[in-house]
Amino acid sequence: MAERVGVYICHCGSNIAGTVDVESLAQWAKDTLDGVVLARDYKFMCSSLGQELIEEDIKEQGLTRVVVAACSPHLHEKTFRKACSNAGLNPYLCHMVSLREQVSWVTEDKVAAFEKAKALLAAGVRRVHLHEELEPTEVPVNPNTLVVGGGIAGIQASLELADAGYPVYLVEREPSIGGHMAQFDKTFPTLDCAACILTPKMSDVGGHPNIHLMSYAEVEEVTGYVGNFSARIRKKARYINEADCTGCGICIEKCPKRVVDDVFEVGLGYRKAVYRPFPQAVPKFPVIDREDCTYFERGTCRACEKFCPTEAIDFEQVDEYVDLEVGNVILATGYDLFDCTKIPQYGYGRLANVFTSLEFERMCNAAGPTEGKIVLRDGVTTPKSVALIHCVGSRDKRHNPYCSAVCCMSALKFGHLVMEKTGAEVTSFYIDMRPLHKNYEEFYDRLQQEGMHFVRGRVAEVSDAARRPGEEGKLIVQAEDTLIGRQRRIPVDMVILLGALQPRADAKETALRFGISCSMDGWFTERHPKLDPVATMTDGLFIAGTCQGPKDIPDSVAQGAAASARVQGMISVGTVLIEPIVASIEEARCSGCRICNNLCPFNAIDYLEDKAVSTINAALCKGCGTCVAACPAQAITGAHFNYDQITAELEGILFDAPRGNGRHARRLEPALEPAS
Amino acid sequence: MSEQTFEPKIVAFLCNWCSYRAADLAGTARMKYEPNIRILRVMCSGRVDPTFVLKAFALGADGVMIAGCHPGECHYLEQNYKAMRRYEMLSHTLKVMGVEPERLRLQWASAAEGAQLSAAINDMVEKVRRLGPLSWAGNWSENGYHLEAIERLAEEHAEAMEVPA
Amino acid sequence: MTKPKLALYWAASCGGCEIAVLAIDDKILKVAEAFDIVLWPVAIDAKVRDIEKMPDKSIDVCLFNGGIRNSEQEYMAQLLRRKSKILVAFGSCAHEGCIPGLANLYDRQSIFEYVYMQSPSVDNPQGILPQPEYQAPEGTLHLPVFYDTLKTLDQTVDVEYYVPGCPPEAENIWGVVEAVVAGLGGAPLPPPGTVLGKETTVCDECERTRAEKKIKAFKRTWEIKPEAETCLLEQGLVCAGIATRAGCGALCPKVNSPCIGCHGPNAGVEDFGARMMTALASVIDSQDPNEIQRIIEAGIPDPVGTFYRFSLAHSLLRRSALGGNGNGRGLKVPVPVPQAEVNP
Amino acid sequence: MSYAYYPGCSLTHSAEPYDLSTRAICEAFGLALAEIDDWNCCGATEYISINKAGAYGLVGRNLALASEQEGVRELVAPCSACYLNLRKVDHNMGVYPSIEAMTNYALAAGGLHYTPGSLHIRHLLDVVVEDVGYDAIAAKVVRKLDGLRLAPYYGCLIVRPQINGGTADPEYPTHLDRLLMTIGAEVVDFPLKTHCCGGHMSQISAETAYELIRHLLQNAADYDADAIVCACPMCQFNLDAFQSQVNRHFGTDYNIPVLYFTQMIGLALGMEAEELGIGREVVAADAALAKIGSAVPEVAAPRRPRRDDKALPMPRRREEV
Repeated sequence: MAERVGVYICHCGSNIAGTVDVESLAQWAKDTLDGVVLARDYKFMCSSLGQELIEEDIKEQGLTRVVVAACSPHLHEKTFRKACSNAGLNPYLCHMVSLREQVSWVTEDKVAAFEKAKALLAAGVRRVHLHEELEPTEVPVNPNTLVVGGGIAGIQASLELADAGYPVYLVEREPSIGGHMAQFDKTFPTLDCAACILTPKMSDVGGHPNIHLMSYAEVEEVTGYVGNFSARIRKKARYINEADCTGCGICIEKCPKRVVDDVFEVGLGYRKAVYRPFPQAVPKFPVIDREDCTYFERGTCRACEKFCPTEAIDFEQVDEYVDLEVGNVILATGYDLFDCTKIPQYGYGRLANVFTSLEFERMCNAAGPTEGKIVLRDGVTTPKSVALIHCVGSRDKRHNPYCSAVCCMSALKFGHLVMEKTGAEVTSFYIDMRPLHKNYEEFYDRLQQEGMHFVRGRVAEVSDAARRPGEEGKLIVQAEDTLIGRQRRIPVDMVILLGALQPRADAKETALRFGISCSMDGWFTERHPKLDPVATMTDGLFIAGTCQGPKDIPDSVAQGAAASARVQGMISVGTVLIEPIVASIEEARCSGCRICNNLCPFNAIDYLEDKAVSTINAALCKGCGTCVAACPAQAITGAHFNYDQITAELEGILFDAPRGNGRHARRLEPALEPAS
Repeated sequence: MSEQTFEPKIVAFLCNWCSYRAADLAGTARMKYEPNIRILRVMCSGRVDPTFVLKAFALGADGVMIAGCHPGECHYLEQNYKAMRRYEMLSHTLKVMGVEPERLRLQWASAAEGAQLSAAINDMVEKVRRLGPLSWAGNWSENGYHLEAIERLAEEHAEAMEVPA
Repeated sequence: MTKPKLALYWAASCGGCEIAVLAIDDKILKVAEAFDIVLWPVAIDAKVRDIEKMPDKSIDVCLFNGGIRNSEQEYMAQLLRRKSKILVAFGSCAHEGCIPGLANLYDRQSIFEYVYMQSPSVDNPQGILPQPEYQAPEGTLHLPVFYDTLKTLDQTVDVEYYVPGCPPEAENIWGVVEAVVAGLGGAPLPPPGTVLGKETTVCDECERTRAEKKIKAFKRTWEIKPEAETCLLEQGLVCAGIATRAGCGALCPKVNSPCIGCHGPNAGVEDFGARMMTALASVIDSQDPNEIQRIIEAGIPDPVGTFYRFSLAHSLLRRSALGGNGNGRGLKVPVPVPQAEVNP
Repeated sequence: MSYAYYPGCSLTHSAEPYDLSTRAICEAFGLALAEIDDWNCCGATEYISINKAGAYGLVGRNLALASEQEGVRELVAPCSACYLNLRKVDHNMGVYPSIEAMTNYALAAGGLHYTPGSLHIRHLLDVVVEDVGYDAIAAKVVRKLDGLRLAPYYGCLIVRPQINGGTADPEYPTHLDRLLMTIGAEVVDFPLKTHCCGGHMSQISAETAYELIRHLLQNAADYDADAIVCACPMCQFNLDAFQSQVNRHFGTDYNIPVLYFTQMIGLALGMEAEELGIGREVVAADAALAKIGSAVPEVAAPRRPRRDDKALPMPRRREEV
């Protein structure tokens, strides 16, 4: 059956009509293009009157295809598809041609604009002839949610979901939840103690009937699609039976092996081979670190086992795998601190009294290695002067071009704490002060009142090479003070480096495992930077907290809550529609060569050993068409972007190009007459 | 068509998520660029089958642009790398076929890079304009004197047949 | 009842297809029994002028092998088209141009210069090249005009069916003969334009075990000793079985040699080389453009010969550019001169 | 590999040991040095600020002569000032057409021409670490410099970011550190490694120079260095020849020998001190060199942290990638 195509050309006020002669274009389309039974131009196609026009024509003129030449399909494709479906035409039989963004707004020459409009319209009409009816599929949403990462963002997301009555699986890599916030001493700008506000939330998580907490565990594999994910969790062996352990801590006390704690104490303090990162850890169960444990090293010791009152120690434990079914996933995997040894001129790792911000947090924390005393590396001397260097590894093209967002406020907080606890002189070396949230500027003002010094300038080096009197035995911070236009050399006892917030070292692998993307820097990419900051391009996968980009505690909490609200919305609706723009394999044409098998990052392609053919799981397919383009047998078809549709569009777009004699070389016409 | 008035026709395959949005942005920002480019939307640069490029040339295009998200920023995670690989493979072959490398361009453009995309379009149009028309189909049209030869052959056969046995 | 008439003709090809017809063994007698063979220059003495005298469409089936390289072949193609009910493009040359079609990388002049002057086995001090006309004392002699571009049969005349293969396999030839005989007896024939083969690719017939593909380096056949059980492509060899129409029974992979693609592409595919390029490129295991380039350049030094070995004349581009902008003539594609082997 | 070799004036006189040791180790590493025929002064550090045309012409002539040599594209200079001048002229000729025109106008008077970019100009230190490589150097070491505490002194000229040709970090380079570790020496932290030696201030304003030299010597002394190892004749000259004046001026008693990295490599390769020009320095290196080959002092076991030890652990460097 020949298709009856209706063409609608929008004036968009004068946005299109001001450059393209829309009336002539409509006339040309009707006269020239195959199957066009009517071509109209109209002031605003997206208005309700414009949409009604299409609906009436479909009903009265029996249109079987619709082409709307107006703005970008990203604006109004949904509008016109809906108009078609209102009139009983499958929405995928409608096609949009972008005359505004691609022709009238970007072209000055009206003649050239008209020619380009003709080509785009010809392409659209040729293409729409070959469109097929498509139907989205509806799938149920599993009410369980997987939250990955037990920092403040993950905690917030889990609690909100759990409080709303939905089951949550919270997976944390370390033995305890709490994240970076648990390491901090005070929080800016209110200076309330981090533990005081965090630990209640942590114990809420630990005791919540709807939260299934899996600490010391990692997500190994995620498969499935929105509403129906399967996740495999590896629970690392704790060598302690959680069922028997009371969390009394005797094992920790009795363990003879003391090692530097590189994670929670960031190398500044010690822990035992059997340990809990900190006393308020949730869950309360300790972990035996296989790497450091004397028993695992030499085969003897077992002190913990001897003293455990409940016989909870189990050296035979092995990693355990748990398979979960969830409907949505929230990633809240956090950040890593910049490796400050990468900027050796600042002395970290070379000069004893240069510390990182996290080291300082631990030092300041009453539960930390110095019990809250601010001291030099010797462990006893109180510094009389402290320098704070901002932007270490941030705003630096050689490391990270971005601003880490929290360092200015951390520096102010550190300044306050140093002055309060030691009375030392504090100097901050900053590039720009960025206290940009509620009550932050006031905090900056307060520190200026309190007598903290501020030098605007990037530090050149931190050195122990004294030059002037008064510099001996000190660390000399050299910087250009750009406000007075002078080089300054400021001798101090202690230097604190405000290291950049960086994506987790394994962020890219994580992104790949969950099927989302990372920016060039390595932060997880949100669906829209302004309007959809916690969703990702993968339906059912949400991100919260610093894994999306540097941010402070209030923003992380807000994102955790926002992500959980998005998930609740999905669960309460109960079902989702899945786009029908997917690829499919024609089994008879597939030879099972397996070229396509590892091309799909969403694991939608499976190989069926018994039939020796590959097959596509439509629910997992996102419709990119990469496998379609790759199939050497051309056995894969991509709905709505199939080979014939695209080549038809190509033929239309080049309708006026010199064709030569096409596919066939010139033939001799008329046919040769043999002599009779 | 004289050299001065030659206006190339360039087909551009733009991915739905980054480069097509960059084109939308160029429009919204009213950036003027050469009208010689004609855009065709695909979901991902990974959908661009080398056949489409060859077909575009065979149908009379003077140049083809493939545009996608920047490496590492693909909406579909890594499919633009496949476009990159195919582009390299295709370029390798087209070189042997005598197609100037400027006629096929792989362009990365994020959704925010309207200006970069329009600059790339202008640059490509200018380069292809300088190369002149491709008119690929002209490559396989014989001069025409072969027609004479066939006719002559037919005549000779006819003459031979007129000779009485 | 008169027997149906059969014609066989040989244009630009190596002659292997003719041998292949004989390879159907004693069934050839059945062919002779079933058909009245009116033209078969390699086997019987029949004159073109007799064909010219026949009424149009009086030949029931014509198996035409070879591409169209010169004016005489074009004439014969047109003549046989006119006289035949069913014209079959028989074998890779008529179907896709085959090896003679690779000469489409050059033009007449450079082909002549190489073949008649530069080729190491040629002794032609006067530099004489073939001329379409020669003034002999007896009068003007004509030679067919040699074309710049080799055309396939269907680029010259309409073709009903294609029999793929270089050459077609004996059982497939016999299959065609049987189908045609049945068709002449009234049985339904496939629609015109059909390639008589399977609608899948060689991997379907290949016994090797296949896994997911990731290629770090393409290997040439002399570089490795392929392992007998696993997919040749996974071992780095550019095996065209993935893209080549099935029907041969995976003859080459069976003997540890990669498929080279003589059966042409799968049904509905416009460009065989593009399918090979896209499939192989997609599974290159690198995300670094420079490394990708290195892998391709090192492993595939002759891309057209690799991807279009049989199908250049039938591909979308059909030949290399003639002249700078596609319209001119005389593009000088450097003719590779084989290096003399140095004896130690 | 073969290189055009530009020794520069210093290496023919005060820094002759640098030239000797350079030629010796290059031979050992199979680096062929072809000295530029009829080379001239590079203009040292000041001339380019005083007379542009003259300075560019002077350096340009060396580049033109080197680029005429058959088959070489790499030009190596052991002196940091020469290196910087050669590189600067090549770079600026490439970037600024007016400088290119001016320089080639001057060169044309002598029938010469230089096309910027036609030579790859490199410092000897970069050539040694990049072209020979640490592994190859280590493989050739026959006498490890065990127990010798060396302060790696880069000087200020070889790590200018804009026109620096090597791969080292311009702010805090570590390739000389790594090179010295490769030949078995103990490398001390030397925070002033890229600070100025005073340059020609020693001729212009001695007190300024003494001050700068003192910082460097003090820093090396603070870290108990047995010797300072440098890669520039100016650095060596200032620190070595003026050490006694500095001592007199400040009442100090520094006694730190200053040697070239090429001499250290030569020693590690088993060459004799004499063929490397060692012995011609002002501050005698005997004491330092006596350490090599002597029995390896027993390494004290690392002190285990005691329970009552209040000291905080030092951060551990993450593994070098």
